[in-house]
Amino acid sequence: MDIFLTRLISGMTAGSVYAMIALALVVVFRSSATINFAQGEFALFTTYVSWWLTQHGWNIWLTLVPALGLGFVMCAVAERFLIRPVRKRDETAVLIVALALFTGLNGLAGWIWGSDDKVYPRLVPIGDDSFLALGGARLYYDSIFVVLSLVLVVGALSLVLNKTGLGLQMRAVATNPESASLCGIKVGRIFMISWGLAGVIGSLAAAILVPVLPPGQLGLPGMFHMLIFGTVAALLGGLDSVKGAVVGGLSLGVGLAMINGYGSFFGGSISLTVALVVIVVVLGLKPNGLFGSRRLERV
Amino acid sequence: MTTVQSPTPTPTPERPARPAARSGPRVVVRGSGAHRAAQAVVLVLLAAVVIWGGSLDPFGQGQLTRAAIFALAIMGLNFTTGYVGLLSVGHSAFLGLGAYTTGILVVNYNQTAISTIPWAMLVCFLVGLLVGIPALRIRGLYLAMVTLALGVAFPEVVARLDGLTGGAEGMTIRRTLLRPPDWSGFTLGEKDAWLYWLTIVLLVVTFVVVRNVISSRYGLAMHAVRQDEVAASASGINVAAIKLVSFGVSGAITGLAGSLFAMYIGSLFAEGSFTVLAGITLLIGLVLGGERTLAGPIIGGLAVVLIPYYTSGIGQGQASAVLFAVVLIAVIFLAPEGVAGGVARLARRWVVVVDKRPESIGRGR
Amino acid sequence: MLKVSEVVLDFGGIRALDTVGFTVGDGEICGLIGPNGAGKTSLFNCITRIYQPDSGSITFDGTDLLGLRRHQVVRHGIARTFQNLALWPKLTVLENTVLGAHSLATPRLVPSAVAWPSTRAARKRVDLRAWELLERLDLLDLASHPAAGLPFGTLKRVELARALISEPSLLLLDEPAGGLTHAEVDELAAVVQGLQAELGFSVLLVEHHMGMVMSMSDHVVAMDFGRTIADGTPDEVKRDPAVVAAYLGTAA
Amino acid sequence: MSALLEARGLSAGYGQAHVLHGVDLTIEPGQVVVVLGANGAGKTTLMRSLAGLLPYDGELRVDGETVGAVRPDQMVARGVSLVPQGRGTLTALSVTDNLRTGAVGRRDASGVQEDIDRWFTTFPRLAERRHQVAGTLSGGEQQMLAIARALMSRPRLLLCDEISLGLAPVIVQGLFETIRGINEEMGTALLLVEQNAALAMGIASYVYLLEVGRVVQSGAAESFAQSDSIRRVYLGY
Repeated sequence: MDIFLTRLISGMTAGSVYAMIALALVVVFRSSATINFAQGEFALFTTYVSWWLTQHGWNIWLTLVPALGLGFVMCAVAERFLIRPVRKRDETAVLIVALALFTGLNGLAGWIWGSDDKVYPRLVPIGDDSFLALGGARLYYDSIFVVLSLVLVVGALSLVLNKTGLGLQMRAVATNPESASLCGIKVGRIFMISWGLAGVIGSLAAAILVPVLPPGQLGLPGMFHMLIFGTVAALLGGLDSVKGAVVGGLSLGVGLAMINGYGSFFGGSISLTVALVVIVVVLGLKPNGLFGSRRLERV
Repeated sequence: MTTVQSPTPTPTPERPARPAARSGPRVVVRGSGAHRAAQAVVLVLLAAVVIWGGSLDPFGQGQLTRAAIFALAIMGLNFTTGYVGLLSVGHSAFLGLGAYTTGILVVNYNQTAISTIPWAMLVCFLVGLLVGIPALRIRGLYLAMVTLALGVAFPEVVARLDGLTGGAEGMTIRRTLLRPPDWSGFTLGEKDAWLYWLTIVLLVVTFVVVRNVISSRYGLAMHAVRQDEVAASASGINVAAIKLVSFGVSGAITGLAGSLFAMYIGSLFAEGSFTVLAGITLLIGLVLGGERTLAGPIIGGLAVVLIPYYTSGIGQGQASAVLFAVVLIAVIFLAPEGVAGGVARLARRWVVVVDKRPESIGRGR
Repeated sequence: MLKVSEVVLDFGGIRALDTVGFTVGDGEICGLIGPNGAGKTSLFNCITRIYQPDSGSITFDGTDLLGLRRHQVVRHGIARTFQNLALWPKLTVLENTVLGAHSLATPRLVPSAVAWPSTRAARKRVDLRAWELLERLDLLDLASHPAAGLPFGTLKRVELARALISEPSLLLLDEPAGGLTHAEVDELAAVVQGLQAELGFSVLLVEHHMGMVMSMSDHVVAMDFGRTIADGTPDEVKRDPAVVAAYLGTAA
Repeated sequence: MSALLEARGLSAGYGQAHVLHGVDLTIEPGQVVVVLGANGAGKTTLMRSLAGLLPYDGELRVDGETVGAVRPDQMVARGVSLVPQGRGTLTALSVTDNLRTGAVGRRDASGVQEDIDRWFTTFPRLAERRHQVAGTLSGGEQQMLAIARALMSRPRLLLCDEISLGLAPVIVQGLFETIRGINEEMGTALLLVEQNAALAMGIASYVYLLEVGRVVQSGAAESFAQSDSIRRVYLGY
């Protein structure tokens, strides 16, 4: 029972992070029907900036302000000047630009800050006794913090989407960009803002996940696997659903924790493969994910 | 005599019963003397390059071999991603599968290297068919994700099957096992030259095969599936079959490249050579060279091997990744059809090739 | 003989087809008329297996069409054109036409890869037939032109060529006169009638151009709101009060 | 005083084909104009170009001022709103949210609420379904919603592309009475593309006849009603 709880907690923690990355992908997909493969590398870059500022004596919390701001600006600019001009052409072009951003940003971070791993400070410092005992299992404060952050991000995002004029426009664009433009919505601006928001969410997720998830340090290759987990979560839930991203992320985190814990046959090294096989099966049965909206084929 | 309308992109009047305008591009009929002559010139030039490559120093020749292997791998990718439009990010898995098939057969089962090639292709063809199944229901970026899964899963599976593959430790094929066959006339010391010529021959054969398919009605059907599936099926094209088979053939060609790659590199590390980053490299090579062109994969193979090599000296090595990204984005913006496509577009300003009209047609006019 | 009976098709709560039924006899030209949204194209899409009806049956020469897959329909002798064009824009007019023969002489991968002589011979045969049809439809000068960028009416003729090369026994034409001038409509009607007399296929013709429908058709079926509202000779249908109301609205 | 909207030599096309070949068209403030033509004549292409959805060649003037390449939101800002063919409601949004979306360009919150109430009064069926997601409405209700939504931006010109499409005659009758009322009360000019020619001519004062992407005839509605043109297009004899 204790072991189960421990695994559940670690699964929820990881799952919350996956869900956050999935949310970033969902926000982008809802507006521009694209998967931003460079989302992880944008976040990696801003987290390096945040780390670099801590090296100059900034408080870690304070560094988040410029880091998240940079996340917004970088993603919005990339959308406007790199993605939008090729969107009309075809999906391959968009994918290639995203992959170029992926390699470019990763290389840029390595070029500026070197390829050795960095020790990134924890947002919530923890000591030997920073946990709640839950019937033998330990619920560390930083796990609570991670889950709370997810709740906060989902809450804020739902509020924006459902209660503000901007959110109304974002929902309209997600439903049908052409009809939205006929209503007078500046669709291009909504695209930019959506990408920017995704950049903020992604940057926040990265800052939270680096100390919590293995290897616990900031390194160049770190975000790629996170992106894949996030994408799996988003696909599982349906790429255009906020609820789907959360459910997908949490079930992926918990599921993997259980497989790694109990499924000795699979072993730890193959968990990603298992997750991806699940995805292929889900997509085969429900091509639009569990919560994604159905699209009718017309001639 | 034949009069033909030049295919300029401008709106064409309903019935332009006029000969090709003199000021426009020169019109060449497919299969005519001029067309044949132009093809011959290109062939002679290519042959010259290949022979020059044969006389290079070992390092330069090794780079060319590597480029040719990647050209083959990209040619495989082009077959399904280019012509049929099934986006694959995970072709690294086929490269790896081909390489490991050759490695395992040579090391564990004592086969000669060259005899493993058909097996590598067969295994990759079958896996390709299997991977093609999701492509029947899923398309575009979703399909890219499924193939990404394949690319990510491959190194993990290899590490898992350590009894067969050496796992994370990798697998080394001893140099003596890669001895050129006796009939080839090459000695063990000339192994690299042998591999160069073997690769070139297989590249040429594959090129011809792909060209035959693409210029046939089967190739037209592949184009048709990519551009409009509904129209394709209404014309009797079995869309599912074309997608599956193209994925299989694509896998087989890339598997062939993988088999050669195993002979070239001699030691296999799934976490090194066959991660999804290699799959991304193949895709980038394809787009850079030019999707749906015959020359594109060759240009792409040269680019993904030579550009990183020549730029690695700049900055601290990481800068080459940045430079590569910049080049890639520049190509996407400036030459959307890749280098080969861009050159072809430029060439169409001067020369256009049109189909030959049968003798019996248009007599009454 | 095409037999459509009791076909029902629902689209997310909206009933596109509501117990439609009629027959098209061998060698007959049947006009199908009705306002936009009446369900004519939906019916075409059911026959060519793009849509799956919720109930009813469609048979052709005794074959149950609803048991076929999309690409098999043309193998049973049914070829179609599309209202809003479904050509391959980057392929040339000739290539678009050649592809229509896929069901007659299905190319195989391995013989194509080695350029087997029989493959080349089949290509030559199909090419020749395509050129003949292009000549017949006055498209010769555009053979090497990509479909993209040609006028709407021209592309409709390319679709017709693509459908005809499959040697259909039933031709489904979805607004073939769309985008044509009146002179061109008459010309097209003459070409279709000429080919039909020569090759003996039947035609199911959806068209808003009443002159064309009424002059060409052996019998006319009128639809409105997914139902058959009239079925008879052109003259009968033309005078049917329900048809007049559907076309001109209640104000007329 | 300059025309509300004026097109000179408008050419456009999309997808696989060139459709419009140099159309001239003028709409005065408050005028009701109908464009007739057979299928494939280019009516929808014309509407989409005027609404800023399609790039075009030629000149487009609003209030005498030449507009260059425009986006739909810019045309809405200039007072030109399109009810697209096939409704184009925002199917995942509620009826009320659809109406609010139609008013995104406006800053007067109270005026927006007034207008929402007003259209709910005009279309009581929409009021009953105000919290329902638009995708669950019937065809006629969606068409009402599309019209009401387009009117939420308080356009001076409403472009209606086949609003009778697929609707029962009694509903179509009602819709036409409503838009005629809107034209009379609010002075909103209307440009109608309509296959139901008789109905459209009943409320129009000027008619353009489009054939293969060109205007082949135009004139006052009364003179048109007697001409053979309508007969030729719709009955073919």
